[in-house]
Amino acid sequence: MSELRRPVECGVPDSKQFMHPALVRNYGQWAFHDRPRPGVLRHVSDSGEAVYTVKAGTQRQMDVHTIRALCDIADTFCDGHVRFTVRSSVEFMTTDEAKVAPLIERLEKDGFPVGGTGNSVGFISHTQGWLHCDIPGTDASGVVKALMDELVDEFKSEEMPNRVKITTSCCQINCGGQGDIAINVQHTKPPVINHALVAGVCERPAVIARCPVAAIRPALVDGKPSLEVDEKKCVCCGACYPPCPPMQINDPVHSKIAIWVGGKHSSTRSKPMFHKLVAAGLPNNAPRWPEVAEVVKKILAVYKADARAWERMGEWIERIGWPRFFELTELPFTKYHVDNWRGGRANLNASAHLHF
Amino acid sequence: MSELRRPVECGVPDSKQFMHPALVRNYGQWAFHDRPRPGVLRHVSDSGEAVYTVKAGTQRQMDVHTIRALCDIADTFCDGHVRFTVRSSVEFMTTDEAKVAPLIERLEKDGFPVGGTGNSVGFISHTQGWLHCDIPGTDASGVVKALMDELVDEFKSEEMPNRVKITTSCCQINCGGQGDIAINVQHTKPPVINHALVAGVCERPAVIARCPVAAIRPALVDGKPSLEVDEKKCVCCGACYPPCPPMQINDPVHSKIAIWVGGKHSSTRSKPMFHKLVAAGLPNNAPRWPEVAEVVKKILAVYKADARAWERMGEWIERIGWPRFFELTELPFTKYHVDNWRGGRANLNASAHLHF
Amino acid sequence: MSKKMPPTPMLDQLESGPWPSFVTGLKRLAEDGDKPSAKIMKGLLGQLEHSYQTRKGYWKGGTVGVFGYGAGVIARFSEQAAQFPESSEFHTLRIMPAPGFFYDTKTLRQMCDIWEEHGSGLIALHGQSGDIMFQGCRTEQVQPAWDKLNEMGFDMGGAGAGVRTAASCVGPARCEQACYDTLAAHRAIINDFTDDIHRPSLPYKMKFKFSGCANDCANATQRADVAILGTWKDDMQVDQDEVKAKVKQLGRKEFINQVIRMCPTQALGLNDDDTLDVDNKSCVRCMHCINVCTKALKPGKERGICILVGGKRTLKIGDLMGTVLVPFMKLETEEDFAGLVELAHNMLDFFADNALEHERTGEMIERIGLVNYLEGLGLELDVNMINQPRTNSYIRTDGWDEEARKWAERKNSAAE
Amino acid sequence: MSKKMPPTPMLDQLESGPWPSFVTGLKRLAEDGDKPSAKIMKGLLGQLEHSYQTRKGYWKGGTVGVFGYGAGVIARFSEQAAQFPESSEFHTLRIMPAPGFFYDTKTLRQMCDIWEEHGSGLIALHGQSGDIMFQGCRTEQVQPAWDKLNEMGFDMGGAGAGVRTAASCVGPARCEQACYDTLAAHRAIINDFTDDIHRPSLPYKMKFKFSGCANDCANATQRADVAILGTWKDDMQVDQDEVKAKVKQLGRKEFINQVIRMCPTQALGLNDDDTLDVDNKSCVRCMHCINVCTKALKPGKERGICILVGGKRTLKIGDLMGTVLVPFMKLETEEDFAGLVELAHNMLDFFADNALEHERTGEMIERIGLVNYLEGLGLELDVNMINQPRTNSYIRTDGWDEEARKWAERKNSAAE
Repeated sequence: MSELRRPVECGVPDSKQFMHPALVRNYGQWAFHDRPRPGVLRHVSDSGEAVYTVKAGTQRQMDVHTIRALCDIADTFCDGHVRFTVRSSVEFMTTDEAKVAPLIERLEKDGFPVGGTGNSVGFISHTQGWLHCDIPGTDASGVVKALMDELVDEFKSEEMPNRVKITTSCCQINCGGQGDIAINVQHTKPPVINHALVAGVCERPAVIARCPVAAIRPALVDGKPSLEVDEKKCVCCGACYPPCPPMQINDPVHSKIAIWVGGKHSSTRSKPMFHKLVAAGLPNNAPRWPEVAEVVKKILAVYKADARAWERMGEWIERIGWPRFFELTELPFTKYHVDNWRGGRANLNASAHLHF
Repeated sequence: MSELRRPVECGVPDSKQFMHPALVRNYGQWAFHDRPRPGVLRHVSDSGEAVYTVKAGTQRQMDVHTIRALCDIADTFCDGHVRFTVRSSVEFMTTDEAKVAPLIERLEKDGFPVGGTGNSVGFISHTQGWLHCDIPGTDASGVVKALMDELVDEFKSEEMPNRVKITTSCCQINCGGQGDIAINVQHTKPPVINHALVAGVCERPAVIARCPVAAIRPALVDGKPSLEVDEKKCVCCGACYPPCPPMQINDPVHSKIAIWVGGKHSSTRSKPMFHKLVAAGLPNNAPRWPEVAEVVKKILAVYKADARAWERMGEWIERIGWPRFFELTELPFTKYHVDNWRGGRANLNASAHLHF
Repeated sequence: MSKKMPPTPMLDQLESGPWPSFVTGLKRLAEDGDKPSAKIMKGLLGQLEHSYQTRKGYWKGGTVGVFGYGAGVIARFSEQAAQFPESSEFHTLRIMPAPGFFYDTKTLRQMCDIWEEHGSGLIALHGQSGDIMFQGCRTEQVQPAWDKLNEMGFDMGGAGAGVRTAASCVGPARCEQACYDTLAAHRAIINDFTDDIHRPSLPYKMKFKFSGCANDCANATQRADVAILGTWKDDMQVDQDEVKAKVKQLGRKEFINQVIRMCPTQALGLNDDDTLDVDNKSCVRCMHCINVCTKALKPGKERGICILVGGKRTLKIGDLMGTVLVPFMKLETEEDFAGLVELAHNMLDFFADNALEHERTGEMIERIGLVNYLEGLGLELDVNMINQPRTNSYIRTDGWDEEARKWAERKNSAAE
Repeated sequence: MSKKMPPTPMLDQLESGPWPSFVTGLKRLAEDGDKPSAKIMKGLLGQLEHSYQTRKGYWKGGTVGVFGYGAGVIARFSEQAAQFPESSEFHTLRIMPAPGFFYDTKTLRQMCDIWEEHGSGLIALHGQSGDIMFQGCRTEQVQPAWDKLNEMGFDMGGAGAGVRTAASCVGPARCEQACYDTLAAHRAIINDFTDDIHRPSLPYKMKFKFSGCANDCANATQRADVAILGTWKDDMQVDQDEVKAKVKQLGRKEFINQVIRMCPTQALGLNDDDTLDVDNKSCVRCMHCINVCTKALKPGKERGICILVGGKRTLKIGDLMGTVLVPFMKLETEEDFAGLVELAHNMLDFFADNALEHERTGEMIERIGLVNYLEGLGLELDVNMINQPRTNSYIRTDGWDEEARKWAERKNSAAE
């Protein structure tokens, strides 16, 4: 066997070598932008040059044939340059306004919906799920495909009050981050422990330390060192499962889907917000998760109808109040919505500000 | 000795027997109010009847001669009726507009400043202090007299952006409640323990339980059961002192005065707010506390000059930002301003909202 | 004169200046001939001057009371009794005024006479607790003073671990913004709790305060365990002609700045014809626009109360604001008042049974969680109780379907 | 074809509908003749269908790497290897893209060719981490695939307890709102941390993300331990003629509603001549009005960065947002960039020395307090770090005068 190759520790490459030349020319010299139509951005530089960007959705997990198809389009219309967004949409840039319409036509023909600009529902950021993750409670790719099929018209238009960022996470760790709507797994039963394996697989003190409510303690089971869970304390978060796979938290029936709303990372207008629990107990109903889709569509429909221009989901709800949100969405309000840890008092209404 | 009289457990009397007849007549039938001039309110009822209220400041801790003087005025101008406000101002009511000017003249002549209405600096609510409290670090009555002497013009006019409620508290328990400006004692050294007395005077487990940072533990000192304080943990709050007077927290030098701003109880516009620490380390400088007066006057002057109509102190600061508040008031900003308990993260700036 | 006035060089500095001086009052009493109050006050002035010199207080508590009651007298014994024997005992009688602090002069004069005879002549109107504070009484004078005050029709206030004296705003007696009768509610509750006021046996104190609207002139939100605030449920009342007049008075830009822009939920818009566009569904009944436009705007007509629970000062876990317990409740009929009093008793009973020693209601709720408190009281969950739903996933939701079913049932039965 | 396609009745239901289907892509690869990728994909489809049927995942981690690096390959071994032996090893190579996700087609096609030869043909653009995810590689193919990708000029991303791959918004490449060069900053920091990316030895992961303004298109605020956001210090730029045009376009009432009323600090007023009244002292650089009026309004000219620290997801104490660590810093000259890189190294070193195992930076700061963190880094306290000063008095302030003196010194030296 030949000697192994030593890596070139090069870090990230310079972006400019890949960039459309018009972007290099006008780098840092942009004057303003507008959106001629949904899916299209126009950026005008101080020099007067305009660059048109056409944005389209992808499936993110792409086979090489899909990527080559995108390359073909970029070669035909954009001098061989292409860019992806943080949310896995693809962007084609050209300085030639005349190319915009045929480019859109080609993308749509090849199955890439054009949209995702302005106040639209963007592509749903998602995690790996059953396809590749080692701790997933569901398959984010499938949830996202099923949902985008239903929301594609809102991706292709700009008819929402503000942009809508939806995220999914296959477990409670919330890898998807904060979203206007977040679709996350929520376990409802404590882990089922395979005591025969614990000693061999798990570093027990580390597992005990991971539990956020100190519900795990060492135990001897059938003469073997293992761990046990105080089921009264356990909040079923699944934090013990990654460091100790014999503590199986995933369950075909009791791993449910929860919907959270009103999160945002941006500091635009309001400060960044965490998303808030609004629905739980939805079944993990592969392959198309219709119960999840129903709740998400209901929330979006109400938001679209009721929110004012530029209000993000969480800002809209703050204005109209949570009572009205639950009224309009017809979702049940339960004791589980009330934050019950000691610091949770910050989420109680300490005022006479009331919504009727 | 004769038998002791058994009390009549009558509770509070009906207010209407003491009320000016015009108030009884129009009870619950008021249409609107306005303020013809500082110190005077006019309430108009649905029937068209108007009641004029003239408001004046008192020293709250009144000798009977002062009270009788107020009674004389009420008999002369107001058919023998008078009312006090929550902040110990006195109110005289009449339906006769012609009596308003002479009433004001008489009050001023007799030493009762007329004002405290609308957007003025109200009388300072205060605690008992050295005059009557068993745990005081300062004399609130004295601080308040000294300050009101300096602020009387702002009491008599309505030139503040919104009303200013100032409170004082003689210890850290904050009996004065939340204030636009709160002037409270802040101890800076742990209690000095008279070990000879502890066992006889203090219920030791109860004292240990009172400590918010678990810094007190039982100890044997000179063979006697006593208590000791972990001085590294102690936050010098003085909570142990009321249940255990041998744990002397008050100190002529190390019991300082701190200034807090931006508290409010009302839900008007913003939700109720806690006051926030802005200055500490001020000397407990009886009899006129000039260092305290200087800081209070500076804050009020800046607020008056910079805030917009209707902004309460805390709302004004939220708009202009705390950086600008410290800049305008020229107060030092220190590590003591940063909330350092675990839940204190809520007070950190988790956004790109910045003030320059 | 039996004794000379003590020298008070530091206190004397508080006699100058335009504000009424309590020191001048104290000296007036001390110099008032041979009255017993004059003697007490000479001692008191001496000790207070000593406090100013040394920057320390010298009062110790103790147990002094009246026959039949377990609270209401604040005992004060001097640590400097040897030096100032005249004021070695300087107790306070807490007496509850009529709600809203209304007096006629006959009553006040009678109180002054009693206090000149039995006490120091010094009366605070009022204490932070809402009591008339008859300050400075020797032990043997407490009972006779109390007998006379009680015979006037006044009762003793709360102290220690019991229900405390209440306070209320001026209410419908003189305010068009009062959404309920604060004075009647105050009297209804307090007069049903006299036993718990006079014979304290709770884990710690419990306070009620009453404000007619969100302006909270009684400072109830943070200063009462139970804050009862007025509010309304329907649309606020708008007189558009008066709105136009206000726009004209302030100017358009200033009206936008002072009214439109300051609405905390952006519930207001200014129409191009200078009338007000009110989105009542977004309105939180904060009172701001009503305060600014007293002639043009008023609370709605479907008025009632909301109840906040858990306000308190610093000890032991830091200041707490009250949080919503009952978002809306009518308070008009006798039955409404009886319902409020019953709820107050339930709150007291739960507190008595569940709070730890020296724990306030707000601290107890912080410890056990709002949901358990609601269940203990048999109150139903309402979305107005929260600022926002939970933001963390550390919760076990296996009873979700059952809870969702309960909610649906409540909604359906409310709709019927 | 060496093996039949597995039946995938559930997955097939994800082939219909207008959105591009990843299942169709997987099947396209599985049916692609005799390529090695086709074989892997048949196994993968079988196992994924099995997951859909049983609602469970079947991947286990492990240790697979490339020569010289300690991280960057995510190992996946199947628990169902017996049933689906073709995809029993299905590792992912994390490869860092150019900042801003820019590509030319030559590069992409080359990557496709490599992955068709050595892997499954499945590539995610991009992972949540910001990496190109080359998914589905047998253990023996990892090194040859890596060698080729590395030779193209790409490097491996982070994994485990080290510095992670970064992400950035489009920045000055195509946005007039970018207040600094996000792409350059990204590259400057990441390329100085390659050792900590490739040989993780920290208590836990550390992430950097770069957004050009408060809109935070890179989602840095909550998703990065160190969020670097663009901002400005002087007044924002206003073109009043364009403002007037916008007022005309929206109508006066709507302009008030959408711009004036939505400013979070009421920093905007509408003058009677339809020009904008900007109170820059109240402005918090939130970007809202600039977003709405892209032609009329722009960030100021004195631009730079602010740094937020401590963002993270749920484990172990719940989600945290980053909080301000550096309110403003210029990022223009080489010295500025060197200063930023040095600060990042200091943050990493402090984290390495002080965090507990499996603790993120935000959790460490929560535990030790922001002030101790600042002292550890030698950074100075700034009022922009807080929402508001402390509201509770449980603090020992006996060093007040000394701290006040330090503040005054800083202010004076800044004024000089």
